[in-house]
Amino acid sequence: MDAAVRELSYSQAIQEAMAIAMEADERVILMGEDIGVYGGAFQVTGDLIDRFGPDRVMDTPISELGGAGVAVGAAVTGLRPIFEFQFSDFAALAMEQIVNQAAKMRYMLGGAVSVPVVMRFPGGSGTGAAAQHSQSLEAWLGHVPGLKVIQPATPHDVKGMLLAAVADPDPVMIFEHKLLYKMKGPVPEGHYTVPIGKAEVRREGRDLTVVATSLMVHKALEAAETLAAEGMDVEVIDLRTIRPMDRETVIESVKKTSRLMCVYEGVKTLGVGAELSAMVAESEAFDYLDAPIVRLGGAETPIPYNPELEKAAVPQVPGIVAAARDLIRGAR
Amino acid sequence: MDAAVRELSYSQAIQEAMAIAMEADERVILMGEDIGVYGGAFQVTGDLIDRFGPDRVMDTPISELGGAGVAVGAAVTGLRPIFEFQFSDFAALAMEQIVNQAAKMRYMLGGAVSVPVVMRFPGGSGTGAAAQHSQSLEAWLGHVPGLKVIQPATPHDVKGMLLAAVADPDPVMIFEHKLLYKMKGPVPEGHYTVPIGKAEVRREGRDLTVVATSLMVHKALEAAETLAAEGMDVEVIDLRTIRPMDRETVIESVKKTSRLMCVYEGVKTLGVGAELSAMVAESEAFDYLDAPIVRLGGAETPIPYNPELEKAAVPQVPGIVAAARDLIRGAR
Amino acid sequence: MAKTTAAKAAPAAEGGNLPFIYREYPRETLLGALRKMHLIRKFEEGAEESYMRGLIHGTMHLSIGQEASAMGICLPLTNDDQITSTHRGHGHCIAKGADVKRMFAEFFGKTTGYCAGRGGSMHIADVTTGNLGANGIVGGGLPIAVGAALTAKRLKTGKVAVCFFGDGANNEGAFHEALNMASVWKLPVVFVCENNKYGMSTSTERSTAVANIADRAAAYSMPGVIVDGNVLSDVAEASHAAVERARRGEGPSLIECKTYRYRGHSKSDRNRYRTKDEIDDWMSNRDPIERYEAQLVEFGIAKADEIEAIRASVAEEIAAGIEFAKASPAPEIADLANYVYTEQA
Amino acid sequence: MAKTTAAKAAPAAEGGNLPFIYREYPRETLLGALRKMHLIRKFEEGAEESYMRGLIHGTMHLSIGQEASAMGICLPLTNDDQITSTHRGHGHCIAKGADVKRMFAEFFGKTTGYCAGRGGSMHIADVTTGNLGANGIVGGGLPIAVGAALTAKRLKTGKVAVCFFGDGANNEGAFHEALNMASVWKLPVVFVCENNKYGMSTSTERSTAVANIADRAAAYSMPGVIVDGNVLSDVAEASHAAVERARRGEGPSLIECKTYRYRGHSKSDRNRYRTKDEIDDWMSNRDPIERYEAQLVEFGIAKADEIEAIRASVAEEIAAGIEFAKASPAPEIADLANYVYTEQA
Ligand SMILES: Cc1ncc(C[n+]2csc(CCOP(=O)(O)OP(=O)(O)O)c2C)c(N)n1
Ligand SMILES: Cc1ncc(C[n+]2csc(CCOP(=O)(O)OP(=O)(O)O)c2C)c(N)n1
Ligand SMILES: [Mg+2]
Ligand SMILES: [Mg+2]
Repeated sequence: MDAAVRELSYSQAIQEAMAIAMEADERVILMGEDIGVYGGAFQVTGDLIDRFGPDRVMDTPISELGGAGVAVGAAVTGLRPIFEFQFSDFAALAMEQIVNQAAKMRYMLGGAVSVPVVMRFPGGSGTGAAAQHSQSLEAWLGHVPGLKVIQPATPHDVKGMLLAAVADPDPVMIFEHKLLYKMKGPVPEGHYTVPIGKAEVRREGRDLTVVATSLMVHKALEAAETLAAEGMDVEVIDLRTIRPMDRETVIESVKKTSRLMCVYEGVKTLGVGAELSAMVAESEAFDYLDAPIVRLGGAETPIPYNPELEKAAVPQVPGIVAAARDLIRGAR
Repeated sequence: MDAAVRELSYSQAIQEAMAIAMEADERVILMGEDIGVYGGAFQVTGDLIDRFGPDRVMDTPISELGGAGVAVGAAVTGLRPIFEFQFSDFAALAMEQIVNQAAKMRYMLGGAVSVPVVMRFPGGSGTGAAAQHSQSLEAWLGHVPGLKVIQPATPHDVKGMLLAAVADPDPVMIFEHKLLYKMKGPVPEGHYTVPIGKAEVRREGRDLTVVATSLMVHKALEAAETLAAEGMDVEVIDLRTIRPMDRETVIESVKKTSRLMCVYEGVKTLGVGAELSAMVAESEAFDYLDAPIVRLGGAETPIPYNPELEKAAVPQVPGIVAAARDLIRGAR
Repeated sequence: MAKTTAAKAAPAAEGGNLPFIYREYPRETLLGALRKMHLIRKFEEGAEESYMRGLIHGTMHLSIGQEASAMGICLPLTNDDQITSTHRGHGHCIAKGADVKRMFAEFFGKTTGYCAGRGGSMHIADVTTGNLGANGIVGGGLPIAVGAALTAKRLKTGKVAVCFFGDGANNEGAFHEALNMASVWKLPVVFVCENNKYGMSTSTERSTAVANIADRAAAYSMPGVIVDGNVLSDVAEASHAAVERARRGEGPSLIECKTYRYRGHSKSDRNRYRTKDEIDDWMSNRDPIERYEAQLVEFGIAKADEIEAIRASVAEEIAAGIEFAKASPAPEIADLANYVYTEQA
Repeated sequence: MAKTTAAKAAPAAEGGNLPFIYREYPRETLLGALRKMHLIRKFEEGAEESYMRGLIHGTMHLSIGQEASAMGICLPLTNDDQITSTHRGHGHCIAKGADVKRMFAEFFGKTTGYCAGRGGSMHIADVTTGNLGANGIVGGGLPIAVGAALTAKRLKTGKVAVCFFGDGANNEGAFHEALNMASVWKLPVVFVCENNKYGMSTSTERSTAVANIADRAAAYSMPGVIVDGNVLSDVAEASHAAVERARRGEGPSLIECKTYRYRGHSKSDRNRYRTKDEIDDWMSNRDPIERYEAQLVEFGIAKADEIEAIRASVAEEIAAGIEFAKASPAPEIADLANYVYTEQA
């Protein structure tokens, strides 16, 4: 592909993907709270309403369960809705439609229908929005067969994965970290897809495999640079998809490095790193492991309001560096 | 304690615990759909309404979000509600009140309140109720700081843990497997508690640690007998509490047996066994491990209706035996 | 399937005072409706018996006594119109046009069933005749029906979505959100509350802070109509009006069908919450099939022996359906994970 | 705190034509209410300024323009009565009796804050004066208030629960479920919809299928009253009636206060959904504080210089509050996990 590559922010990349999908297919519509004239709580839909009109950029009432359910019903019957939750925390209001309906409908009906709905979940901490607006809930949906769950970490990937999601016949859940929205990166023009279910090695290394998700990919890469200066060579894998998880890429890497650390923002217990760790511990890579599998996840607390506490509640670069150093040096 | 011990079914044990709690404390009330004259979908409340009246055995409208929220509000202000979900699947309708409110309220208010609510979730497959009435969703709530999540496996434990839950100042979520309700076992009369957060070694063994939850404890014990006949000595741990997980008991056992298998009914990916595995893989027990950590969890599908498919979707005794045998013999 | 265009054919009877359906629909449609009402009842009796014999597992919710509601609502619908149904959904499925053979096969957990044995009674569906499925979640179908109506409006298909739900479901938040959105967006959807007086054991008086569910329509600025759900013509008339309104683009309506289920809530019901007298009264004095048959005879549309012939043919169809189900293959265990995701080329 | 018993003291003014509060409450109560309304506004202006200066992080939702609604509703409440509040909850908190020092401290993320720095603006609470907390979830407080009312009824405490929510929240399923249960169980709760015309950017016309939120009260068989939310006396009168009804055991009520917020929805609002004219009109012609002050003067209850003194004392209190907050200690990182669970002996 020879498409020109520009620097776009993560939110611009999402917006561009949605615009391309809507241009290409009349059935694609956007639904969500304040995505119209307001442009979305994080200005992701921006001015798309001017281009596609209120019938295709639909402001919903504040009704997450019903709104998600309408999107599900529309998807089953022929539309291709992209539904925005204003904050991923509000998924808690719509789990019934996401999990009991969208995820299971095809199965319960023996294959008679598909549910091509895309849902977008702005998540994560770091904005001072406190406990009910800062959660990372991807593990919940990652636990649910019938869903695909992705967490793109770069503008390039979020555009390509969103376009893959829209083309997917099954429900795809996209977790977007709010602190990524302003992050810039190269994004090709036009249509392209990044496959769902494939992790990406962001940095090759020999001494340790770090598998990270979303914003933590960038923190892990930053930590890897510090460690490189100390002579430690860290491989950083961007998991990108929570369900289905890319077993091969992770296991191959661990076989090479013999050490695994998982870095994720969701609560540590029963978070994404638990699955990564367990997946490796039951695989053929087990025999290659030279050290315990370390997880750096979110603290076992709600996200606090105070900014210093808030930072302390999720992995930060110095902590990643320290934990990786200990792991490589055999201090644990 | 010299209390007389009778054989009671699991559901009778729950009912007895609730009656004891209600006798002892006027603030304890029961709420749920059809728990009054109907006696509950699984006859757990039975005829308690005759004893305590409709003001304390409250039928709610079919309003899971609101009902759970009323229980939360009542708990914050002085009552001690025990809220029954008719099926654990309907938790999906109330995640907002459970997770965004009950679990976080104390934290968000800097310790100014406690939320002593107990919620009961009849879950699990095996009754032919299909995809929306058979889920095991304990992993979702186990991921949530602020909650305590328990899964008692015997009549004795469910009575004692329910009484511990009612006495607990914080929200306690009880997952009850529907196939356990009719299971009988010894239950002491009167008031006693079984601590939240403590696992129980149900069978001692040298060759393999099996950590199981809920109904799977019984399957694991059955499998252990078969394996014993083949000369393999399996230790079976009943996890009992998902949050907070009993690290010590599990890790001590693994240090002894050098092998770990997790057996649970929830979907394998990101289910309880993922956390167990990861907890051990990052602990000092890692160095004792002689083999990969194996997980037997629910299939990556919704629960199907057809009874043979339904059985195939969750771990069964022969599968546990085979997996344990392979693991002990080093076939994996 | 009954088509709205059928109404253009010669009506079954003349006379300004006749109830709606006799003026609107030709004889075949009316007899077809009777046949379906019998088919619903016999299907459920057959399913009940098969359950007792251990041929069907799980649980089921029978709608015996509510046949006029299912049939009357579906009468004005075309095959293209879509419905969402409930846990008590066998009648909706048959009324909308499903084949009882494949329904039995589903209940027996066979691959020939509508859901390939994965769904069972609680998820019975027939997408080919526009039934998007029963739902195990009370209120679960409400927003989904609104979504179907959104598709119809956006893609200008002319379809109408009909959403069945129970009186108990009207207290779910989903009811509120769905009706509000449908009205704000003027979507072609008809909400049909089958009020059989109880949500499981809980009477509407004890669960619902309003006398009639239809009274809540005002909170969404849509018409709310109450009909005797055991009188086929009354139900069909209300449905016809609401469906036509929806097709004209005037938005949603709410119909409340007052009816009654003869059986317990499900297969585990001690029946402590209703009196024998109440049940007897409905069964003896308000049976929807008997009342419809009486009218058909009274208005000279069918004779007793014709009705008898319908019953006999229904009995045959049921027996054949059960045989088909028994003879059908069960799914392979190896296929457990089929249909979780869409198989892509 | 204003007490209902205060009404028994000599009223501020005589005369049958006077609006409610002047007949019911003594002068101190009325001046106290004015002071609190100023305190609310100045608190929010102070918070806004501190935010601009980077002293407060996160976001906040200001209720400037809505002071009469918060104050009028709380006027008939005692300290024991409980409220649940919203994301736009500073006014409720102050009206119910909280200390602005500890509110500022909370916004500054300090240990002396009402939530020990864990909650911030969106979770501001003061349990000691009966405020169970603002809520980051639209509609989240509705069932919780019903639960508080259930406790009051069950334990016969005589308390009333008051639930604030916005027009946008009325489309949440929680609204429906909460009002229905409150009515079925006749609980002592007052639902107060602060209708400021928009839920974030979405006008009630575009989100709500009914002209007035109070019209929905009929769907729950409870009284629904509409008041000018910018007229203190009107709000207090409606609140008084609803609170007394609740105390008498006659069940819940719904009050709709028509009001307006002057500021954007939160700190990230491009203001594309309302016109400058609309905003100007409300600010210039319907300001709740100005209208109240005008009445106080007109009815001879306060003179201009007295009002000026109130303003000055409020300004002092605000300045002191900010100083207190600045000077307070931040939480220790080591205490991150405090308050997740209740510390047990
Ligand atoms: C969300 C949810 N809550 C509860 C149930 C359990 N349940 C199944 S049917 C039913 C009663 C439904 O009553 P109604 O809506 O009146 O329908 P009916 O059974 O009377 O046809 C209940 C409580 C459920 N399936 N889903
Ligand atoms: C469940 C939920 N959905 C959406 C939001 C985001 N949000 C916060 S305030 C708000 C608007 C609320 O409108 P309204 O209830 O009218 O209150 P107002 O802001 O006008 O005071 C929205 C959409 C939220 N916090 N919670
Ligand atoms: Mg009913
Ligand atoms: Mg508003």
